[in-house]
Amino acid sequence: MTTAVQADLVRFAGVTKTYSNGFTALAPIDLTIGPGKVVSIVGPSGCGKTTLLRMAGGLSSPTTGELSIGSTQNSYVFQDPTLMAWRNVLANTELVSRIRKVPRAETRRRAVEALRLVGLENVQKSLPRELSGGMRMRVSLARALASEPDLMLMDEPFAALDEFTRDRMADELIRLWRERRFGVLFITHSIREAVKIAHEVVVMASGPGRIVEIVESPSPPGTDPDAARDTDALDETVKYIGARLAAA
Amino acid sequence: MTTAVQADLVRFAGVTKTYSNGFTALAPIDLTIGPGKVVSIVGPSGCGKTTLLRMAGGLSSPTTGELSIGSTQNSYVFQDPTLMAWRNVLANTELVSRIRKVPRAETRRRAVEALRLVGLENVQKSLPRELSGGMRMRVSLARALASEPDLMLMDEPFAALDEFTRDRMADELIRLWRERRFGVLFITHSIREAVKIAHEVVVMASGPGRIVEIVESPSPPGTDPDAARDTDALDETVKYIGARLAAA
Amino acid sequence: GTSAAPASAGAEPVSVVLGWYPTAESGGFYAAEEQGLFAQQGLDVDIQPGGPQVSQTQVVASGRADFGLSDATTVANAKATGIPIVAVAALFQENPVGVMVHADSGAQDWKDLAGRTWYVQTGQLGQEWVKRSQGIDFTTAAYNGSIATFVHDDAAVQQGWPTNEAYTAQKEGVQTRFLSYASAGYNPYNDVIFTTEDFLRDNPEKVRSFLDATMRGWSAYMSDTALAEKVNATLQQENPQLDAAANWFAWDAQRQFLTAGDGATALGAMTPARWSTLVDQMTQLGALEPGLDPASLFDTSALPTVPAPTTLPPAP
Amino acid sequence: MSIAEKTPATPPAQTPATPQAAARPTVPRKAPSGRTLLSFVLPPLVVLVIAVALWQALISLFGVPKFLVPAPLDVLAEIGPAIGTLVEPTLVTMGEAYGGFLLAAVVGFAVAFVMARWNVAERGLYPYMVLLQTIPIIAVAPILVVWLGPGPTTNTVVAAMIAVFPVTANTLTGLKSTDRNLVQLFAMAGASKRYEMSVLRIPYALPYVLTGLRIAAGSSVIGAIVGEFVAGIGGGQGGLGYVITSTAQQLLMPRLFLAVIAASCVSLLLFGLVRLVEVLALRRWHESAMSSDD
Amino acid sequence: MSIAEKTPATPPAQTPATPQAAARPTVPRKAPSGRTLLSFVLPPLVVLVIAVALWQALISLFGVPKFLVPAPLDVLAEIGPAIGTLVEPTLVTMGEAYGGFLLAAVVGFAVAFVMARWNVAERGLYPYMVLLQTIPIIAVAPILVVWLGPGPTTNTVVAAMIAVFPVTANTLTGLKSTDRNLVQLFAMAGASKRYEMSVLRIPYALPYVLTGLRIAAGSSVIGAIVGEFVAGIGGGQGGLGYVITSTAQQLLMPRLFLAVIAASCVSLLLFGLVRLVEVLALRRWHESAMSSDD
Ligand SMILES: Nc1ncnc2c1ncn2[C@@H]1O[C@H](COP(=O)(O)OP(=O)(O)OP(=O)(O)O)[C@@H](O)[C@H]1O
Ligand SMILES: Nc1ncnc2c1ncn2[C@@H]1O[C@H](COP(=O)(O)OP(=O)(O)OP(=O)(O)O)[C@@H](O)[C@H]1O
Ligand SMILES: [Mg+2]
Ligand SMILES: [Mg+2]
Repeated sequence: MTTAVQADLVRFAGVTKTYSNGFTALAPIDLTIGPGKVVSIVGPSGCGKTTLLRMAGGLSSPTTGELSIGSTQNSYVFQDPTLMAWRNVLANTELVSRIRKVPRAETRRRAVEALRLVGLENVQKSLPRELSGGMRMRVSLARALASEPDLMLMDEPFAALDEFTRDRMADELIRLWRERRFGVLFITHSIREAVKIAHEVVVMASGPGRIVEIVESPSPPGTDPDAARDTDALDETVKYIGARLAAA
Repeated sequence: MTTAVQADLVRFAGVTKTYSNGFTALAPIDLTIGPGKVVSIVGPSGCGKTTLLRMAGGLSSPTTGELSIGSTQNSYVFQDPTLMAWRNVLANTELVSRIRKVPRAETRRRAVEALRLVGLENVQKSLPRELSGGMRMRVSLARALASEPDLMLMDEPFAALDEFTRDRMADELIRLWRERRFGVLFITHSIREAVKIAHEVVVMASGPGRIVEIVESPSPPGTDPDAARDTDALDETVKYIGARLAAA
Repeated sequence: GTSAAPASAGAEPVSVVLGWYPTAESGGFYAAEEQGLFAQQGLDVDIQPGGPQVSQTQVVASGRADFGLSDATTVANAKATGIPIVAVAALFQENPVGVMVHADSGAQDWKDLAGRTWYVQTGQLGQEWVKRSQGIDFTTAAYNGSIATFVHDDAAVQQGWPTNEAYTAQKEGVQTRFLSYASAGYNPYNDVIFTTEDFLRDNPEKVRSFLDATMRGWSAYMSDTALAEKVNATLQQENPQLDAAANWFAWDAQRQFLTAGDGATALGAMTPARWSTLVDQMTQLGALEPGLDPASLFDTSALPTVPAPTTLPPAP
Repeated sequence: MSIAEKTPATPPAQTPATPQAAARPTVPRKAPSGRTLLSFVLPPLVVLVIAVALWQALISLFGVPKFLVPAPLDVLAEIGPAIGTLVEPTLVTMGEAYGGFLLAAVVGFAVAFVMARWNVAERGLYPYMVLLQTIPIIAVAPILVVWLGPGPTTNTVVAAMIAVFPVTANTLTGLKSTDRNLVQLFAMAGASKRYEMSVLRIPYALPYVLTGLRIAAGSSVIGAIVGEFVAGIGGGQGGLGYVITSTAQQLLMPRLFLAVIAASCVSLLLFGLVRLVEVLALRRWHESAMSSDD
Repeated sequence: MSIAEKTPATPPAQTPATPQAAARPTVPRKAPSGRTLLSFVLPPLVVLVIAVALWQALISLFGVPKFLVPAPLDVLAEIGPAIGTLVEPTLVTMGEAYGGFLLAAVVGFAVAFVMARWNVAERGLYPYMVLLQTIPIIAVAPILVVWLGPGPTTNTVVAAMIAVFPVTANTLTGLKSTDRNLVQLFAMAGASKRYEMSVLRIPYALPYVLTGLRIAAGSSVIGAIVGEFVAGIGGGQGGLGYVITSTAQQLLMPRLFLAVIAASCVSLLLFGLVRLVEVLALRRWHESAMSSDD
């Protein structure tokens, strides 16, 4: 279907996923994430969003269909914090850079910066178990941000956060994106957030998991910062997607 | 301060909590949950909501202050699903009733009913790892619902759910409450949900964790089902609380 | 080995692995050492203690030690399985091993021991020989080095040495009656000194020197109480858990076995007849395939004639 | 490349009618196919072949004498003549080892439970479990023989003594590692400690317990053999320990090696059983036993 | 009771200036106070006293003969005369046991790593680890003696042979239990298998590994003693295995018991060290070692 072959980050072509217990989590999926695109995914609980994201990150392989992954440096924010319980917040945040052998000072700089972004600069030495649920999730987020990826895969990263923090995080993400233009595949249950943050919103439904529609956002992140925001167009799109979800 | 001594479910009087690493999570807290009251808690990530809820459930003891717990049958929905990985969904849901030696048939009936309420009647035999994050959280919810408690303690039970499912769950909770009139202490990051569901909303702030204000809901769950809902009063309260949170 | 010069830097190293920890049973070697007999022969002897499950044949056959001590059946077994060792001297002319019973258990004779539980070392042939030659039957149980069970059980039959186990039982207040396997006709040499065929062929002089010093050491150890006192003190040092009284008892009791029969004229003597008998008996018991040549098991060519001492003074 | 280009996604119409209403398929996972079975049997066989080849090569190259290590072919040749005399001892040892294993499992669990249940019991008893593990069997053999008589009963007890500590240590760690929130959930619902143990802690500890049992599978066999060394009875009833001692005495190395191999088979069988339980009990939920893709 | 009644909550004004900006306090946790120390030392002491009292009582009541089990007082009385001859053997055994423990730890880790790293290695090697565990030392002792000579070196190896399996089995289970998502995170970031092992899997497996080491602490001591039985003391000083054999043979029961107690102390010391590492390494993050309130 797509003819442009250059540097797509991920391309699903007729990809399905059937788990080993025989349950088909995803009916054929077609989806492409171009470089620097922000794509968000919304859909009811259990419709296969995580399954799709895991395949995009190469963490799980398709049962049938073709999946090509063009990105080289992925970051993944799991639905759960997934931290090393024995390492403090700073070490957890530095993890990916350390693995990639980024110089010490730069690693530290990035980690501290990322922790500042998520508002955890003052708990650098704490262990995960000494943090609240939302704080742990933010460490996980900081870890992904600090790794400066081509493609950022995020599974409901803000679900455990209060509305205020959540909005701030989303704004920070967009700000970062403006600087670095990485690709983003972003699962959220907040339709408004999905629309606000992304170039396009993938609307999924379950029974079996599938893409119902891919909706373009009226306020993609590339546009002028505060101009196009919170307009009627946004509200309308949110409503449209809400209706689409309710109908599926 | 309070003079009515009869059957309060939980009463905090000047309760503080300092963790063993020396961090004071809660400055003196005063709060009472009367029988059959629905109280929701909102506050920024890390402000001590979970800490407070755990103390209310007797899972953690106050460092100073007085805490009296009057409820005999508590249910607790943890911030994480906290399921037995080796038991299927049905067995996990039946757990509390089984412990309480409720007759077999009744145990089964309640569990199936609770699973129906959370929309998981068709995965009774699945193991937790075969479920999505949101589904797991719903099992945890079903487990609490099936246990028919005096006091239901819920730590962001709907955070992992999509908006649609989330609203349905909240409605179901209110419906159940109407039938059984148990007490509820409910943490959420959705201010609207907090206001919609509760008699009163506890607004918390951090640094150190404390109660900023306790706001009465304009649409407490006792009132006529669809009458008072989604009114301007609700919107106004939501806005007020939002402002209160932003200011703290 | 050529040098016969007194102990010097040029002394040839030789090693011997004992059958057990240092006790009176190995006193002759220490006596030779004490008197400088090895050094006089130009040997620097390293005495290695054995232990409960140390396999001297394997240690010697693999070259870890030059000489080893074991009983005659072990030498025969080794030879039968192709291990090229050869006996060069036999210290215990009469085999002391046998069984003991509580003196008040009513048992006088082998026949009376039928049906009882015999605590014996696994793999030994004495009990098999008794079974066969006396036509009696009994169950055997592993002897693990402690006679506690025997002390406790009046009916038990305990394998042992009159020099050791019998003493221990007595110390615990148990009067025993000892029946040696020799009295039932099973009398292989014990504490046989062996080396490899190659070693004997290549170093006949060294073997001779070693045996010469050893036998003279033994002779002195048995007859010279002053020396024995010194040696026993050395043994005590090497084996700190050794009970001094027990050791003197063994020193005294073992001499009759060392000096019995041919031992009177030549310590360590071995005869073709005795080895033939052993091979016959082992073959009868099914412990050997028929056809082993008894003459291949031993070689007295390097054994000097050192007679047993004429007087055996009592222990001090 | 514009985004619009790839928009048309699989329309819902294409998908079959909603199966959401029907119950999920459960456990239609296939039995291990011939292929998987092969992948389990092949590696040890390959290692075996390599090991035996190496063994033979080393013997030939370095001229390792036969009285130390028999050549594989000698051991093979010994099977025919020896098999008749090895069956019964193997069965005897098997009985003792498996009995000891069961005893160790039961006692090991029980002690671990008590220690997990009462902290003070853990502090009080743990050092003595270590101590029990360190007591050389030879020191207690006479006592056991006096109490239980020489032979299988004593050897079973010895096997249990040697195998009990791994079970206790692992079970205890497992019981104490149980997710705290689940424990609190049980407590809140008013579960008795017994219920908590059986329904929560034990399943949670299973991966640990089973690792302990794996270790015990080998330990109990060696324990039975050690028992036979020090407290066994002679003859055919003597078990492999008897065979091993007497063949060692007679330097019958090929037969000794056969007896050792027989002992290994006894423990491998037990080990295999533990593995089987492990796979059956854990593969559906525990990382250590799950296949990798899900 | 109305809700309004209790509304006025602690106003923010009452609380001190926001410490949120300052870094969190880290690890000002107190060292174990005298009280806690007591609570660790007291229970085993109490058990000891009870055990010794029972021991004496049983001996008095049932007239257990001294040649089977000596009375506690006899053992006590033996300390004076025996201590001189026990110090050195204890040190010898300690050296062998601790050396064997280290060897077992290193080899056990290494083998477990290899097996965790390559599935095929696990399938190929595991049966042989079991087999190794089951080989009676008596069967391999002659080989070891020939290679390494009788005495401490061989005994160290025997100790390691006996202690290695618990380490391997536990480490492997631990390495394979590592949270799958973390493993995938490492893989995604391009971590080498080595990095993944050292930074992720090993720390994750620590509770398991340490349980294995606890078991090995006892096993290595018994291994050293068994080594002395079968490989002898060589030219060196005999260890406790020698003392035990020798005293058992002479029915010197009080001294035998003292030697056993010395062996137990050797392993308890090692065990205590493992415990210490365990507490230090795990208490801040692992359930099994954490205090209960947080
Ligand atoms: N076990 C612990 N030890 C030390 N500090 C802790 C511990 N648990 C929580 N804290 C700290 O206490 C504060 C309150 O934590 P709590 O979990 O109650 O927050 P919360 O309001 O539930 O946050 P969230 O919305 O993110 O779940 C946090 O700052 C956290 O770092
Ligand atoms: N390992 C597994 N084995 C079997 N079925 C699975 C497995 N993982 C997920 N599923 C099923 O696949 C479906 C999709 O799961 P997935 O986790 O992708 O949902 P999701 O859209 O992320 O849901 P949520 O919003 O609740 O996280 C679910 O119905 C789930 O039950
Ligand atoms: Mg998901
Ligand atoms: Mg919380």
